[in-house]
Amino acid sequence: MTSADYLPILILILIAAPFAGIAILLPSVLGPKNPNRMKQEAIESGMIPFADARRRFPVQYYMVAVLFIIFDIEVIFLFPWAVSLNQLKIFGLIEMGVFLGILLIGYLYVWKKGAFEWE
Amino acid sequence: MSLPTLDFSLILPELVVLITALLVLIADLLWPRAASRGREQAPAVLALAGLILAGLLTLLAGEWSGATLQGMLVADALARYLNLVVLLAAALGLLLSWSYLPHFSTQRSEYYALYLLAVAGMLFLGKSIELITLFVSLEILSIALYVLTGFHRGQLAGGEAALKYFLLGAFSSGFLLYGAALFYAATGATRLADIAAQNAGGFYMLAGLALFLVGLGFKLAVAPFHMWAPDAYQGAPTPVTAFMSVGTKAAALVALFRVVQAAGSVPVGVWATALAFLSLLTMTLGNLAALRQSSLKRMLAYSSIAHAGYLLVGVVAGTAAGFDAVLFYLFAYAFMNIGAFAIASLLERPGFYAVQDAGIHAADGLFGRRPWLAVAMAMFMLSLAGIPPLAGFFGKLYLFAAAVESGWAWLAVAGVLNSVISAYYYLRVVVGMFMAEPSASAHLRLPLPASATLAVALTALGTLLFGLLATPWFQGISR
Amino acid sequence: MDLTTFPLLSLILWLPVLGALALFLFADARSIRVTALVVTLLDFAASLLLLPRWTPDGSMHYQEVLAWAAGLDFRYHLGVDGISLWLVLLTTLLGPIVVLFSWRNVTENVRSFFFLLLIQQAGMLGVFLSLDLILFFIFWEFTLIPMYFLIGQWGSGRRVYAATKFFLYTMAGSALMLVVILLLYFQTGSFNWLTLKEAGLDRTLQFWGFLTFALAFAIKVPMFPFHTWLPDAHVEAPTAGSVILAGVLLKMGVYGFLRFCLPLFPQATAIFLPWIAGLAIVGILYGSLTALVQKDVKSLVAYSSIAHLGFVMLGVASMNEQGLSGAVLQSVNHGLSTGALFLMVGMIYDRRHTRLLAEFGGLWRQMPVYSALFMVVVMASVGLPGLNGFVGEFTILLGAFRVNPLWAALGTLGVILAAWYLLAAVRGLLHGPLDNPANQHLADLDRREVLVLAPLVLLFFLIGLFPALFFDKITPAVELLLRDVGPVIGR
Amino acid sequence: MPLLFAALALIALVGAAGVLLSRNPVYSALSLLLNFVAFAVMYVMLSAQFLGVVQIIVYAGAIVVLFLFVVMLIGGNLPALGRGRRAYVRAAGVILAALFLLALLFGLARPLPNGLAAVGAPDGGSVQALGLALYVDHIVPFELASILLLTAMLGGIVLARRYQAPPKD
Repeated sequence: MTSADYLPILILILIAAPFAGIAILLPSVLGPKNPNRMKQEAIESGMIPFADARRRFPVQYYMVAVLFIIFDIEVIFLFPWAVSLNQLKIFGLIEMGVFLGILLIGYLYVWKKGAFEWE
Repeated sequence: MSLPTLDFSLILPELVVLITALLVLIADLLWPRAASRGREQAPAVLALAGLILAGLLTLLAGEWSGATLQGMLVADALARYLNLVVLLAAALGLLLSWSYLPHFSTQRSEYYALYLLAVAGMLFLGKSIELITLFVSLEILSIALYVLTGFHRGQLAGGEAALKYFLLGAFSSGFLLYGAALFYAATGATRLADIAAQNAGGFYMLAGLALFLVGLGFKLAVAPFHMWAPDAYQGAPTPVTAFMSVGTKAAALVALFRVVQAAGSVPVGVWATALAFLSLLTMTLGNLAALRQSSLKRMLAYSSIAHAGYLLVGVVAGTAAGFDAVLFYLFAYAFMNIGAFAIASLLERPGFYAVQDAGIHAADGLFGRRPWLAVAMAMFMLSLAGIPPLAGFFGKLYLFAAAVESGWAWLAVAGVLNSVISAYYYLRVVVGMFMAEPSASAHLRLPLPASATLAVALTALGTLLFGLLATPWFQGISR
Repeated sequence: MDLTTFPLLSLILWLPVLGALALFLFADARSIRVTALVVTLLDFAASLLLLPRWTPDGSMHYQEVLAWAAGLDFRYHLGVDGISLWLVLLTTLLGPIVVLFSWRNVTENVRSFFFLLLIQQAGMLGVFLSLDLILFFIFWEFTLIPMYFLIGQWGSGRRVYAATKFFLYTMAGSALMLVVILLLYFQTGSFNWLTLKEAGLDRTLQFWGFLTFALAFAIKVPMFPFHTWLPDAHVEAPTAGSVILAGVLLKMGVYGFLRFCLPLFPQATAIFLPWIAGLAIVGILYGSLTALVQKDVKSLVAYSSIAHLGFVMLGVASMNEQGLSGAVLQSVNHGLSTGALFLMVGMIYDRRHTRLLAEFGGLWRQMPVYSALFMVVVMASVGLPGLNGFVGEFTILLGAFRVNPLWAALGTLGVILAAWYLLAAVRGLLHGPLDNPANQHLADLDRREVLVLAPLVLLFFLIGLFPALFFDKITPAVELLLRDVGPVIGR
Repeated sequence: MPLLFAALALIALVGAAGVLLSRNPVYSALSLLLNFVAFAVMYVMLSAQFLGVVQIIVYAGAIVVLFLFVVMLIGGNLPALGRGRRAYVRAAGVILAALFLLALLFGLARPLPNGLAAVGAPDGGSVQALGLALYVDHIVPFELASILLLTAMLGGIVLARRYQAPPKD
């Protein structure tokens, strides 16, 4: 994977970025600007918004985010393991078995303690 | 591609502790929700059994000859003694939490699981001789303790304490990692043995060691980095404080000693002077601040900081005898400090929403109500002040002897004078107990919980006899 | 079992500790007191066993060595010689006397009172007997704890302040001593007093060593600038505590000078001797003058102790045979006479619960036995020839005169002042009209109280008339000390 | 190559500055994202491809999202941090930062120690090489990592649950 192989990604970025940029900048530059109170309000599908949109989130969202990170890292460990399993053979299997086993207990515990339920 | 064969007997005690932690979690899952009578104390019993088994394994498992597990974890005499002091502190702390926990929390199995994970973290930290393992085990122990500090959800101070401890702990881990990176940059190896072999001098090694000292300094609550300690110690539930104040110091000190030995190329005079200055600062700040505390627990927190200063004197000496003295002091410190916190926990009024800390005068007139409790507390206080023939005196004697031997006489003088300063606020508690009438704020959790009384009895016995009897076993441990 | 190998010193040292533990076997106060009395009497008998086979050659007798710690090789090493013999006997003698005295007036927490008393006795014996510097230091700091609780719990008035001041003052003083002991160890390789005595230490270590040791012992003696803890501690302590404080604890300071400061740091001694003499004389005069103006009898006796111990330190500072042996004997005499004084003050305090001189007067008619005994004790401490005080003071003044006549002159001034304030006390208590109604029907001494004072008065006459009995054991030890230290100081 | 590195370094610095200076916490989270992406590209340039991808997935993907959740949890319109009560704290901060910068420059000016492993070996950081290193040489830290994740999970659970006082037994 020498740096030349990254040329396509570079080209992709060079095309996508300006396209998005133009789409955002052009209307704000060319379009008429006479804001009034009604237009400034958040769109509540026609309803009149009675409170600020940014209310406090219930804690479940935070739980989901934390658990997502933990299991995300767990998955990340699987990538190199999968790639080099042919050399690791049974030893690698036991090793990853222990790793996943411990996290499985954690997962069962989290599940039993109702962190996933949405009341 | 030779797959390594791992000799798991080297880390048997740690595995036992880990498996017990997992068992506590599984037991909580499988046990039917319908709470049978034994349901509450099951996790505690399981945890205690695990600790005792691990302790026995450490004691009886023959001679720990320094074999390493892939050059990552070593099982030498130093690690063995660390295991013992951590398991001792953990068992005593657990006895305290047995009766302390039901007052404010229903999440018992989580508490004991995290408690055991913290213990496992300390045991691994004591054995790790490789930078990454050292960092990961330090993180295990830290995260577990952050959560345990904030375990009393009802009490606001607990939350504040946990946040402070977390922020500064994470900050210090950053320093530690940066130090480890610089070590790797200077020597190209992460195993401490290879780093020592490289003997590479230069700026990177020095900067790496400095950052490492800062990182571990935070964990040890050494002077300039001790800001979190009083709040964290006061906010945390008392059994956690008792265990934390001994366990973290022991493990962090062993890690510090191993790293300092590995960074052989940095001239001893350099880091020793830095540590000596830190030690002096810690002792003096800890003692002076403790003088004017109104809460007994906060006073013990500052005294615990001061004792970190005394412990550093042994590391500053830099000799093997120096660190033997540190290990000896750690055991003596475990007995007297956990004993003092045990009685502080008995004097508290733990409630669901607010734990009313035991004030300095909470112990007034204790001799009238429970003479033996007062005698035990007097022993802990006098031993912490370093009065013979208690364990604290012998601990300080060996520490200062090591310091004088390696040319740090002025540090020994500072240590001795600090002991005199500390005698004042320790005596203030003794005065209250024996010579004053019970004050309005005096409160004693009656009937005295059996487990806490057992903990007090064990620590009192240890404080009295450890100093006199245990010296021969503490020769030539750390090479 | 011949007596040479029998660990007599360990028996004397640990008997009170065993007795203290035995107290827990009994529940009622009476049997606790009886046990305490029996244990202290046994201890006194055991210490008497030292005398019959004593070879007066000044060397260390009955030595016992037991290897204790492996790392720092400090050992459990006991020994007694001419200097410490009488102090040990004084301690074991005062033990039963104090127990007998506190028979009636200690009512609550009786078991812990006698427990602390016995532990205190063991600690003091440990100080006099140990020849290993670390063992000495352990006992030296340990004696603080029981006395701290004795003053703090059973004292009167500002007892908490007095106890804490006593504890911290002494602990601060002796804190540095530990570091110097370690320095000595790492220079000579041993904590043993005998080897350290021979090891020629370099001058700077001797200088600092002497300073720190002298600071710790001067506080304990107490010498002039460091005496402020004494009046509080003595006045607020219970009678038993005051007797032990005055009788034995102060002598630990003098013993420290004789045992450690002089032989270990001879060159530094030569420098500091005039300073000690000066402070001693200031102590004598200061003690006497302040005693004159005291209204409370107990503080009068307390300040008189400062004066008397000024005498003893003058003897030590004179550094010749008479001076030193006089100092050793005088410290024993002071223990006896001031102990007796405190006992008698305690007796009237138990009756009238006040110690102000103005409250008394004309006790002679009301309490003839008490007054007669009080007169004898006052004469002993003033130094009437024929009683023990005279023998001690005379030899000290003799020694001081040989060194510097001015010292002796100021010393005799002290004797005169002593006569003045003690006779003023006699006048306040005994003479004058029996006008105060409260005094008119005070009970005279009962059998127990006379029994308490009898041994002391007997010893006044014994020492006063046959000093040779005591000097022939002290002088050889003093000569041995002078043989090592003398040439260095050029005396 | 050095030009590309300089550009990336600049973007990373801009991102980091954005985190500190922007008023609205959401903007700071997004500039943090920019910082992480710049570092990811740097890792790839140093031929630590796996690390670059992990940086994108874990940091940019998960942790920035967590930041946003936390910001939302506390409520988006977080008032700008109040002015520091003690003025000297701000000054001390600047001085210390300057000192730290000096120390860094002093450090970098010195010759690099010779012990540095050959950087940029073509497949040094590829997935296969990492796999073997991780699962053969560094088994212990790997298994400890699982315990660390378990502790973190437990910690999250304990702190996030609503607090019910224990029944008055």
